[in-house]
Amino acid sequence: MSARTRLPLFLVSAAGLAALLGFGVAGLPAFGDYHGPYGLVLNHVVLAQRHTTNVVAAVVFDYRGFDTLGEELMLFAAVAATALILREAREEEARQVVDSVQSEPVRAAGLAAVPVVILLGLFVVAFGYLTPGGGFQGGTVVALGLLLVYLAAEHRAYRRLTPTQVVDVFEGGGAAAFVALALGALLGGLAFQQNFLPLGRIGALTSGGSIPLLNWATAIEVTAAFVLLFGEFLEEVMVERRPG
Amino acid sequence: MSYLPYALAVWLLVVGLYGVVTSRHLVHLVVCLTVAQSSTYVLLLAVGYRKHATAPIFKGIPLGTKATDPVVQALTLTDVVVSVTVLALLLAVAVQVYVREGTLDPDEIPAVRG
Amino acid sequence: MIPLQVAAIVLVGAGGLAVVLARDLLRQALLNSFYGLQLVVLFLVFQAPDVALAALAVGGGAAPLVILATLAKLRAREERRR
Amino acid sequence: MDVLVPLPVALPLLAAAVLAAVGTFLPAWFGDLVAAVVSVAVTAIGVVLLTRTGRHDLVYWFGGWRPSHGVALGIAFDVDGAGAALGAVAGLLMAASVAFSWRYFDETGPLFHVLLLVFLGAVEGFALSGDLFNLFVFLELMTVAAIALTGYGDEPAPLQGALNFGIVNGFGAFFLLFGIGLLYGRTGALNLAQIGRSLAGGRADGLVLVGFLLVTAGFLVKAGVVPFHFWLADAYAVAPAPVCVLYSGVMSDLGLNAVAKVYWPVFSGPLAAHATALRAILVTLGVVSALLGGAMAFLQRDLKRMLAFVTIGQIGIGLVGIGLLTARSLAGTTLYVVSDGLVRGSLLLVVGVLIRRIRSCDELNARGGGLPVSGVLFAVGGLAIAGLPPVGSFFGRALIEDGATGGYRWLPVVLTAASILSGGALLRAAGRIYLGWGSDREPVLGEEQASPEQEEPAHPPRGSLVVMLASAAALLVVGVGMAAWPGLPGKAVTAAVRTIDRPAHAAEVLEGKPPPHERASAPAPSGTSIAAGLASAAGAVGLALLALFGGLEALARRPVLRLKALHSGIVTDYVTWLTAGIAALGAAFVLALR
Repeated sequence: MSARTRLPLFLVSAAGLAALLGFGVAGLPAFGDYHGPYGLVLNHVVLAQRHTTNVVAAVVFDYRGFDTLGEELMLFAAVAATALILREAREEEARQVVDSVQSEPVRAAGLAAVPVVILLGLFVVAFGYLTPGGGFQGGTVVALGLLLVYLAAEHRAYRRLTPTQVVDVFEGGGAAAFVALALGALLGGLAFQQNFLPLGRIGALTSGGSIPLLNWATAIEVTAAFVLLFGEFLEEVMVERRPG
Repeated sequence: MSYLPYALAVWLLVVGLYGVVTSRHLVHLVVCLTVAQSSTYVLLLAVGYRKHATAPIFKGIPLGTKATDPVVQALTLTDVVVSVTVLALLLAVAVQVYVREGTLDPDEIPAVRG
Repeated sequence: MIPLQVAAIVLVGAGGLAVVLARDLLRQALLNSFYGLQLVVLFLVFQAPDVALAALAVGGGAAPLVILATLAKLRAREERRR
Repeated sequence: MDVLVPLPVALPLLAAAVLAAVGTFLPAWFGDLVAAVVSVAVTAIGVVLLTRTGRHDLVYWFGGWRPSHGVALGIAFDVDGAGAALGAVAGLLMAASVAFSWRYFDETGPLFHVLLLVFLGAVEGFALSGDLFNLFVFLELMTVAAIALTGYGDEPAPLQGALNFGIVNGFGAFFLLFGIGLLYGRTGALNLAQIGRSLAGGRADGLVLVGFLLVTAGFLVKAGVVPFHFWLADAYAVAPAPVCVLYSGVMSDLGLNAVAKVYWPVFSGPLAAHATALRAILVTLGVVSALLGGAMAFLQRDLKRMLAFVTIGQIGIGLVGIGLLTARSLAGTTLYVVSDGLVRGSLLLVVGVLIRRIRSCDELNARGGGLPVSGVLFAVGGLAIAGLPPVGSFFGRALIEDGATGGYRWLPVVLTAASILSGGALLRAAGRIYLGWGSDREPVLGEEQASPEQEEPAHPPRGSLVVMLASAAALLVVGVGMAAWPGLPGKAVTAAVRTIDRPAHAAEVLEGKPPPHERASAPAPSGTSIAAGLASAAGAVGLALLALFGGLEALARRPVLRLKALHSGIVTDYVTWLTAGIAALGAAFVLALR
């Protein structure tokens, strides 16, 4: 199809599609008037059933934990695949790497920010099932903090901090732990992913049964996955910057 | 007016499609793809919103307070993760295509066809 | 619907359009991270703080980073080709 | 709750994660071993689950969250006959694929097996899940693993196939999710049975129609139904043969199965009044797919691409069976896709042998260059695809054709024509490659695709060739020999009767009430369908001979070229077709179903 026939065909179709979607959303309850049973019931029973104050976290890690299992594996597979695709093409030549930031004050300020960001990320993970946050959000922040090492210091330091093989172990291990915890319940005669730990006191860090464990397994996997992902993409840039 | 959020979702999906179809560069195209995907976040969260409700987090507020739907928020979280994984994966493939073929214009990439 | 929500909706609608229409890649990448932050605001006024945090980490951090790294790679490769 | 139900998903995913964590420290054969053991285990579990679904579905609530007062709190697997069968087929194809690829690639890291295992886990989850959003998650997981596997080249073909796969399937998934959002806004439910129960009282208004459109379109993209099929041929042409086996043998079939799996519990209530119009639309879509797939297959010289179009054509025939909206035709589709999926998988492995030996799977390039044993396998597979009675899929097609009553009596003729084209394409290739018939110049087939680098032909060790051919033969024997399982059609019809009984199914899932047990029987194939099967096989042989010795030049050149030009390989075109297809399908729904 030439670009000249493509655009009119698309515009006509897109107008039709927009009309159809509009026809569809017109059947929804007006914004703010929703009262479907699923979330309503959960909002009422979570505190009693799970001792978790953040209902979203309880849904993510427990009620709909099976979706999250798929999601964990998706992140895991995508990062493994990205690494595979990028490494395949990268020329296997010795690399001389240029540091990206030369100015000393910038570097010092950047490095000073590293522990702050990482702590922030850990905080977001730790309280994720009590207040907004959780393993995914916090894990991403921790990985971004580690990345600051790269931006502020130097590529070699980042590589030393995050050797690929070790990160692989954490990435696979975090995902495996998530599945293994679910299978563990099965071995104990419970349903797959059923909670087998005491629920604890409402609002405490130890509340929620297996939710904290799943939360931390997620955090480890997500951190490792993003560290690996950033590392692979930065490596791509570094390969090009090598002199000669 | 009370259907504006849903209209936004429709708008983002169609606009993202438009960006993809008219794109001349794969990186641009993949970013447009994520714009189209953001329509689903908006739709899900808009559907689960309730007037005068708080977030479904009962820390320091009494049980039984009117709260928004937690399920759509969990679904959207999954959706956000999907979005970033697909973005990274497609960009990696795009980098590979560029290294091999030297172009990222969808109309010019050598293709199997016919 | 409160005015804050209307404003956030309109901004996101305009932001999405801007990302799509930007033909310069670097410009698009910057607009896209801006769009990510607009979404964060929208999710906050929709009372979804968990999603807003995730959108902040991804849309404001991880995604722009990967896009910028890709652009840097492509640019460097192009320069080497010449 | 049956403790085996979560294992087909959990085992491959756990194995994948562990393999990724420790794989680099272990020898290469470890990955082969893990993948082989897991896929055999998954196959065995699938067969056991299949035998247990005879009287009721296996409903499994993750986390032990059983529904309270009809509201599902968690996610359920709802294993019925079709799901269990497809799950077992996926395991079997994967086992064959792992055995086949044992010495196939010149080098594989552990990541290849990791991605294969993730793909298998996603396939199983998609086959067994009874939750709409969970279906989306596994659909995306499948896509993510598949993008990488498609790019995992065994030949230096362009990577554009992987991109087209990812982008088009990505949009398919967004449409699905948009539809999920609509349905959730109306019903506040994600469990299929619960959504259906909530919609049953209402009428088919805009939200229901558009929700049905978007959800169905998302699955049809995966299945590769025209006009959502464009990405499929490009992905096959690029992906390694052992990976294509999984795509062709089970991924497309699952997309198709999902249409039935969602239509009956969710939409059959509000759309019941419009069954006639819906039947017309779905059957038309299936017929167009069947004919276009067959015709395009006949015009290919790249064997993997040919098999991609064969897949599209056969999925079209399967969609006809679903679209007729009866239990018998639905059972026919299940039998048909399971049996032919295995046969297509076997054919792709035979193509893989060819690639491994002469580094090409181009029909004209390989003229006279095939092993005689593979020639026999390929020819038998071609005849099975054509639908020769009483080979495997014949019984499925007979159920579909005999269910075509009333205004659909013309269906056997059209399906025969489609089968002649697909079978004729394969037999033509078999004649040229393995017998050296015909010429090695055939301008109407166009230029050679994906031109591989000129490499010396490889001479793989005898032992690995034996393993490769044995895995291909095993799939063929199971696929073709399914007909020998007595009473299989009857069992399939019994299962389908339960699938379409919406209220009983909902009570079974949500309240645990055992469904009424009624043993249905399948009628013996009618004279018409036997004649159609024989005509398909004879026609395919005749067409192949005509093409080899009569010359293809007789074919109308201009329309052929125009048809091929539509498959441009340009992703922006494909997204345009996707938009146009959804808009057209939606217009048909809105106009016909109101």
